[in-house]
Amino acid sequence: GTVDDVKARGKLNCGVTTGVPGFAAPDANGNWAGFDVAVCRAVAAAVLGDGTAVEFIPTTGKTRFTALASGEIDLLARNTTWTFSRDVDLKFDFVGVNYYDGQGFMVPVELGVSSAKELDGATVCIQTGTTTELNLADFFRANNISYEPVPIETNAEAQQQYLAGACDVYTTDASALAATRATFEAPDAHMVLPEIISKEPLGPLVRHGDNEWGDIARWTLNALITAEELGVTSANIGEMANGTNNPEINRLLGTEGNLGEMLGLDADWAKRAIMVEGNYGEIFEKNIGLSTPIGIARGLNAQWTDGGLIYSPPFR
Amino acid sequence: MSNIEFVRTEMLPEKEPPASTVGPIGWMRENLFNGIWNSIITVLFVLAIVWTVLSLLGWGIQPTWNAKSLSECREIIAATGYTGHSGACWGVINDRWLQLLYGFYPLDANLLSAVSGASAAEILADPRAHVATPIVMILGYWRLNLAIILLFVGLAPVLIERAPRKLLIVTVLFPFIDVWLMWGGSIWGPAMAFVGFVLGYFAFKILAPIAGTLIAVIMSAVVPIIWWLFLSGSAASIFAGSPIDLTLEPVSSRQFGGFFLSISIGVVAILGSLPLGIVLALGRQSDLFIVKALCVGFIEFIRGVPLITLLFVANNLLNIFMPPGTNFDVILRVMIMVTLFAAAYMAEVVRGGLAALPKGQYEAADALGLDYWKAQRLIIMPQALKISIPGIVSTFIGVFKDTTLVSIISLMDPIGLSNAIRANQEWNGIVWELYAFIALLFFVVCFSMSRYSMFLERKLQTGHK
Amino acid sequence: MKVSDEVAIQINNMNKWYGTFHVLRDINLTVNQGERIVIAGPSGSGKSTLIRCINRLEEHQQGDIIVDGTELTSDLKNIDKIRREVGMCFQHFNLFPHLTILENCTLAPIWVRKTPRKEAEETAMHFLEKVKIPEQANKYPGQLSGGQQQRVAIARSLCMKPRIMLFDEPTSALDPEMIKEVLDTMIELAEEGMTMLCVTHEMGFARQVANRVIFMDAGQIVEQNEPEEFFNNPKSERTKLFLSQILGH
Amino acid sequence: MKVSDEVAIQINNMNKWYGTFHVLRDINLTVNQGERIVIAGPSGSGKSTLIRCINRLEEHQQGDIIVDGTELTSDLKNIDKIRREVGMCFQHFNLFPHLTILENCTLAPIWVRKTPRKEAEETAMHFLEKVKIPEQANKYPGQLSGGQQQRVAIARSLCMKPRIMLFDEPTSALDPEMIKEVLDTMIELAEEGMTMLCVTHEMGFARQVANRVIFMDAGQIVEQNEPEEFFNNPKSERTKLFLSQILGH
Amino acid sequence: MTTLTDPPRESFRLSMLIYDTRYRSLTIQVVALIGFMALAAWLVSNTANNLADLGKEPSFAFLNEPASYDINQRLIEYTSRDSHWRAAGVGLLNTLLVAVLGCITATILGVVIGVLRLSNNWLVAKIMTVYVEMFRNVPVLLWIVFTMAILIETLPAPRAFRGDNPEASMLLGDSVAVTNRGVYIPEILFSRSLGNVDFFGFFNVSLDLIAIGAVLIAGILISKLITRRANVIQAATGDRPVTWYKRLGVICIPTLLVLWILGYHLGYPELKGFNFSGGTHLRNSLIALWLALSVYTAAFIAEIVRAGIMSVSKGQSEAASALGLSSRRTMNLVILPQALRVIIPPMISNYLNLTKNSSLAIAVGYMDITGTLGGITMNQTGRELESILLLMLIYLTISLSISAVMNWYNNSVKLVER
Ligand SMILES: Nc1ncnc2c1ncn2[C@@H]1O[C@H](COP(=O)(O)OP(=O)(O)OP(=O)(O)O)[C@@H](O)[C@H]1O
Ligand SMILES: Nc1ncnc2c1ncn2[C@@H]1O[C@H](COP(=O)(O)OP(=O)(O)OP(=O)(O)O)[C@@H](O)[C@H]1O
Ligand SMILES: [Mg+2]
Ligand SMILES: [Mg+2]
Repeated sequence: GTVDDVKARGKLNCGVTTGVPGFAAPDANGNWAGFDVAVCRAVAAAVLGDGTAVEFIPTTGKTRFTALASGEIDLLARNTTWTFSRDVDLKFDFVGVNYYDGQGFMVPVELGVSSAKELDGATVCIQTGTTTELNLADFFRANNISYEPVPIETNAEAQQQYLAGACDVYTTDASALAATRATFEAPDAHMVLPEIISKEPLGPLVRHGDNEWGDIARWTLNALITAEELGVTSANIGEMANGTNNPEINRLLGTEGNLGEMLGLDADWAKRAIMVEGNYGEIFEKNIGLSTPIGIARGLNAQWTDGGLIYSPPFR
Repeated sequence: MSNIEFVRTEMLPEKEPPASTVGPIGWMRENLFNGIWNSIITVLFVLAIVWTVLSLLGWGIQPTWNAKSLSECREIIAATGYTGHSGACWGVINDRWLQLLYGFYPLDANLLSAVSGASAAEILADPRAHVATPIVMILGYWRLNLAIILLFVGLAPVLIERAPRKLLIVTVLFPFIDVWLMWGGSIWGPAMAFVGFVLGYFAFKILAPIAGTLIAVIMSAVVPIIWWLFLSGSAASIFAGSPIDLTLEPVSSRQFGGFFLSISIGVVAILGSLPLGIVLALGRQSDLFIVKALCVGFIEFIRGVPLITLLFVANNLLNIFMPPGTNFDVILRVMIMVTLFAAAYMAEVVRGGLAALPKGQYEAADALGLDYWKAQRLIIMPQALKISIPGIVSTFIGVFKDTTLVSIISLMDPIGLSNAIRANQEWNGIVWELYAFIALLFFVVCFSMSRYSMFLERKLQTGHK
Repeated sequence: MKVSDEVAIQINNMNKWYGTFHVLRDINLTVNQGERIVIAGPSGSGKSTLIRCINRLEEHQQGDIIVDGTELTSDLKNIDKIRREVGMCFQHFNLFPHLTILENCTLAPIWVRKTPRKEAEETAMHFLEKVKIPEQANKYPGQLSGGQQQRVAIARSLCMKPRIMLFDEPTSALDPEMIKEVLDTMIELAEEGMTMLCVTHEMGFARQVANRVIFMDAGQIVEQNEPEEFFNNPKSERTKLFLSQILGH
Repeated sequence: MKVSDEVAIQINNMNKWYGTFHVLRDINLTVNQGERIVIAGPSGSGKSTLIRCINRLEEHQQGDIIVDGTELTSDLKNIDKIRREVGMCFQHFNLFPHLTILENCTLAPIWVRKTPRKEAEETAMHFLEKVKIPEQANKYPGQLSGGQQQRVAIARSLCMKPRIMLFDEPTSALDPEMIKEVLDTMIELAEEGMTMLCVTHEMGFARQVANRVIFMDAGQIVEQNEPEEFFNNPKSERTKLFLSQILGH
Repeated sequence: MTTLTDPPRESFRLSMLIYDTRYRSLTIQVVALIGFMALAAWLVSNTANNLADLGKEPSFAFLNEPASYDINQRLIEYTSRDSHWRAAGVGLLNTLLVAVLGCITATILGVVIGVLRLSNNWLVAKIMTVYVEMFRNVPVLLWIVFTMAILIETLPAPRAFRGDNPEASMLLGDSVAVTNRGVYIPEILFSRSLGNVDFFGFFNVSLDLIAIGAVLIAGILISKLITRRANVIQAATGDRPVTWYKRLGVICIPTLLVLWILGYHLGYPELKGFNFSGGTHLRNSLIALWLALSVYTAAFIAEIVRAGIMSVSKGQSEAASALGLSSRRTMNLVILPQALRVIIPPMISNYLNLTKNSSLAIAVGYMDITGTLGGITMNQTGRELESILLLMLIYLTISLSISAVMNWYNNSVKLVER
């Protein structure tokens, strides 16, 4: 199975975007960082014990599925929407949702638009290769308003066109909109419209049929989420790993039970995964949270205990 | 009619030409201001050039080399009081030029830490904080630099007539050494691949006298293939652990990127396409109907579709065509496709060279008793290839430029990298500087190649007499 | 062979430089109507350049060239006018390979002289007959031998009914057997009284038809004389040297 | 000039067609060892084709050609064998321009006969001396005159030590002065007793060295005879006509 | 000599397969064929196995399903409910559009530059050299994205036209708007339109256009007749009558008449809402691709033209001048006819290259066939094999047709030689 391949190789091949601020981008030294990247690193840490043992493979909307299907990458952690046909027809397994997103619109404030329904006749920049162009076609058709689609391959180019006024509206997942907006010279001159025209649960995915590997990816993600829920952070994990009063924490960190063994890993797997970049909340804050220039509020992506949708099945 | 008689007793001396026809003035009258129209055009062009140069300089000369982000650039430019459209932000080049050249190829951190004293981990995190940039470039990427130097040394005997013949050894060996340098791992892998070629050579040598050239040629292809498929792997692994082994840190081709990726795809395609193109050209020229039909079909098919569709095939379909379970690297697949692409064009160029040879050359070879292969090798090809050199070089240039298309299937060539760089917080919004830098890289290489080919063309023209 | 007193070409103190190289020096030459002049001289002495100045294929920098009463200046109209009066035959014929022989001959009359096509073709056939290749009229230049091509070139010039013909080594690119064909044609022309300037080293031809032989060296006219005198009794040292080489062959 | 009784080339009832054009008709010819045969005939009569059939540059369709005891069939081995025994000189020499003279001469011995290079070079120099151009050994063909090139071509064939030499109009692409050089070489060869078939119109050569002159027309052998008889007393009308043209020149 | 005796029968030996020239070529071909078939069979069986593993039956049925995405530039009716087939059709027409436009401008530009490179004005010649070297030695993809960036960054956005004191204004009497979304030019409208005619239910063609086209063609034919008559007159009298105004007249007057009958008026673009509306919109993506392909290919064409003209020896133009032909006539009658035969074959391959390079449209979001069939359709349906094969087939057809047409033309202008 994949897990053996990964272990034999000593590296995890992880598909990411060719670049979305906050989610995945390389720095000058070629080190990748971002919200999606953190998932890759966590999985690598869980399986291989080393969060840097990851080969990041940039993919575009066009190339990502082939890369995964052909085995070129082991895990696709790139803002990919979980849809029926991708799951069933394209034969992939989504291992969970790490970001609840929805397709939104960004417009310059100066345009004086307050709702997407007022966009009749507007020129809309869309990032292609995703579900966005289909959602957009459906939305405008349903509301019987016309628009001019401008399909664009990468976020960077879409942003360039939008800023220069070559399109009135930029539409993509709201998270990417926020991320993009944050890098503007004058972010305040732009606003994200209230309409979210689709559900975009984004999550990592693996090939269909390799359940061991799917489980590892799924539960690594869940471990990050559970860690936040249980208050396990990268700061206190060393201490907690010595054993706590909370049995679930103990099971998570491998001091109790044999969950790791069931996954075919060792007992410390989750601990390592959390240690790399912290728990889900830490990852969020560090890469895209309010303290970063991107500044996305938790919103739907808050823990269920805080009224959000982030919810992990129990570690038992 | 004796009046027509005339004898000059004293020869006239040579006179200076009228001032207006020589010197700078004469030159300008001749070349810039001969006629009203020309004068007007000259003035207009001069104005246009001056305007373009001034505005480009105004944009380009900005003290932004050390800026760490686009916003910092903007501040610096605002401070200079520059009022143009927007000034150039060269910080991005300063920050990323190593990446644009070498992509994500891993640095040799151990070597750098030995030089600087910083630990390998520190080096990896930010090498240029500890070591001077030129040293990072030279030592950090010594494997790639060495590979490129070897490439030039290996090509020297082919490109330069006066290069010492001994360098031919490098020519034969450098593909294998370069593979080893670039991908790393045990040296025995490439060495065993080389052994395959040696075996093929000996198979030919031994079989040719006893079984005839045709069988020898076929066997010299079959023997290495058998070796590579079934034996070389185990042979390499036997040696791999042994003390007589040189091992470099393995690098996956996914880590290739930047201009170096363009170069490696280009070089592989160029080196691979030449022999393949020759074979195809010979096939197309042959009078064996089926062989000819197959070659024509292949050449016309490849030349009839855009490279980008072939890259789609490389990216999406090549794995489907292979036995289930095979999974080879996308860069390898791209290299294969680009090689096939270049081979089809090369075949047409070589065919032109073949067609230019007079029929008498073939007949003379026949009459001397040379068989088909010997005639090709000794008589036909040396001449045909020489004639086709300009065409071959321009095919090279075309292929090299076309390597940028791989950015469309998400490989990190310079254009692909430029998108990734622009996705970064600091450099979001950068456009021109990156494009200009990339354009310059390609221009330098392609322009030198085209000049070299012109030089060769001139030499061949005079050399033929 | 009558030579009228009318002046066909008058060259006064003409100088020409290529860059700083003084290629023609103080040329003075008067050619009368009907005169036949042969120009000889060592290679590089400026013979071709002189000839080419006369129909302004080259520009001279000093002095005057007056052809048929019209002075050659940079005035395009004058140049056009003179080129109609002056026919030229090149060493390498320079036929137009994409046109048939007949078309080669009618091209200029039709487009420059505005002759009706039929008339132009008749004229062309007339001159082709004169050069003895009427049967080749519908072939292409590539299908003819060198001698035939040169004769076509002569016919082509004649079709413009020029008053002056210039020949620049018309036979030097030909095989010996073909030289005769061409020379015969030229002799016939000469006998009709055409004004001719001919750069050639065919001494037989010079003896037979020329009124005058001009010897050039180093860009200047060194000697001129009647052919018999010129060959038998050269005055200048240079001429003697040259003739000894030429005739020594 | 001794002619042995051994048969070098035997051609029986040989026919050849180009497409539907019957180019060689019922050729019967026996050439003995050491015989020197000149083939003459008008252009297009099939002389070259006949010569080229003998070393299988062209394929015949009917009849047998037996060279040195080996029958020419489509068997490659036989073809190879015969080509080693038969040397050929072309009208346009067909030297290899990218190789020096010496390399031209050693190429086939080294690659076909597998002679050691040193030995091959010695042989080559020997034959180059024979054709009187040893000093050109390291030049390239492009640097030689036509006559020299043809002599190199002869030397190149000789280096394969052939028992039979074929010449296809070896002098017709040469200037008159060079023809002599080449003919002299050929005469020397003839004197050494080499079996030779030579297509040529050089009647002097034929008279001097040939044992037999064969006259071909329209693809058939029309007449053959000893040279003196052939020239002075031709039997066939066609031969007479042909000879009158050739000698009339 | 008509009796054909059979060649002596030789007994067949196995070694003859290799050593006998008659069988040898057969042997090689059979081996090649078997090898090829084996390779093909191997590939097909691998593909079948792999597809079976993935559970994908190769089938083109998906092309009948609704495409569900919108395309901005469509030369035929198309909505997101139309099939993938139709989306591919829209893309194909877009490919052809940019290829045709590109070939035309590249030729014009290339010829001009090629001729200017031979100019006797040193400066002009040098600048053209710089142009050629600059464009030839930088990848076309870079030029495409570069051009797009220039258009986006340097032209005003539509909103700059808004307000009482706009930053930008329309050109040519408020009829043309140059924006960074593209160029809006007046469109041609008819108040007494004849309506449309439907072709196979696949696309509509306006009857107005057909009418105008018919009149235009008739006009051109008549003008051809006039030219021919001028030729006849010239042949007869030697004087060539001046015909340009007559020819202009027969082409223009009837056309104008038809336009007037149809109620021709221009629809001007107008800033309305977010965008200009009305008028014809030439999108930036089209302009960028068109421009970049043109200037890039023009550099190659310039070299071809230059080489072609230089291939005509100097003697030819000297001979023409010596005959008194003017420089224009020399060019038309002597130089060009000879240069063309050198120029045309490489020109064909450059047209082919341009067409193939138009597939880089995806870099600027121009929805050509690679963008629709090979892009969104492939991506949304996951039918890589079928989409790519179809895509290649379409390009192959285009390429082979272009080379067939151009080769036919090439043969028709070829010179007769010995
Ligand atoms: N276009 C040119 N530019 C510079 N120098 C030239 C040019 N054409 C000719 N010359 C030089 O002018 C001199 C005279 O040339 P010209 O062709 O008139 O000689 P020529 O007497 O015709 O010699 P030949 O017998 O070789 O034809 C020569 O030295 C030649 O090198
Ligand atoms: N490859 C060919 N295909 C068809 N016809 C050919 C071919 N080669 C030669 N011929 C024809 O065969 C005839 C004999 O040709 P061949 O060259 O043997 O004549 P030849 O006697 O050598 O004449 P020449 O003195 O001109 O060399 C000619 O009519 C020629 O046109
Ligand atoms: Mg001259
Ligand atoms: Mg012959």
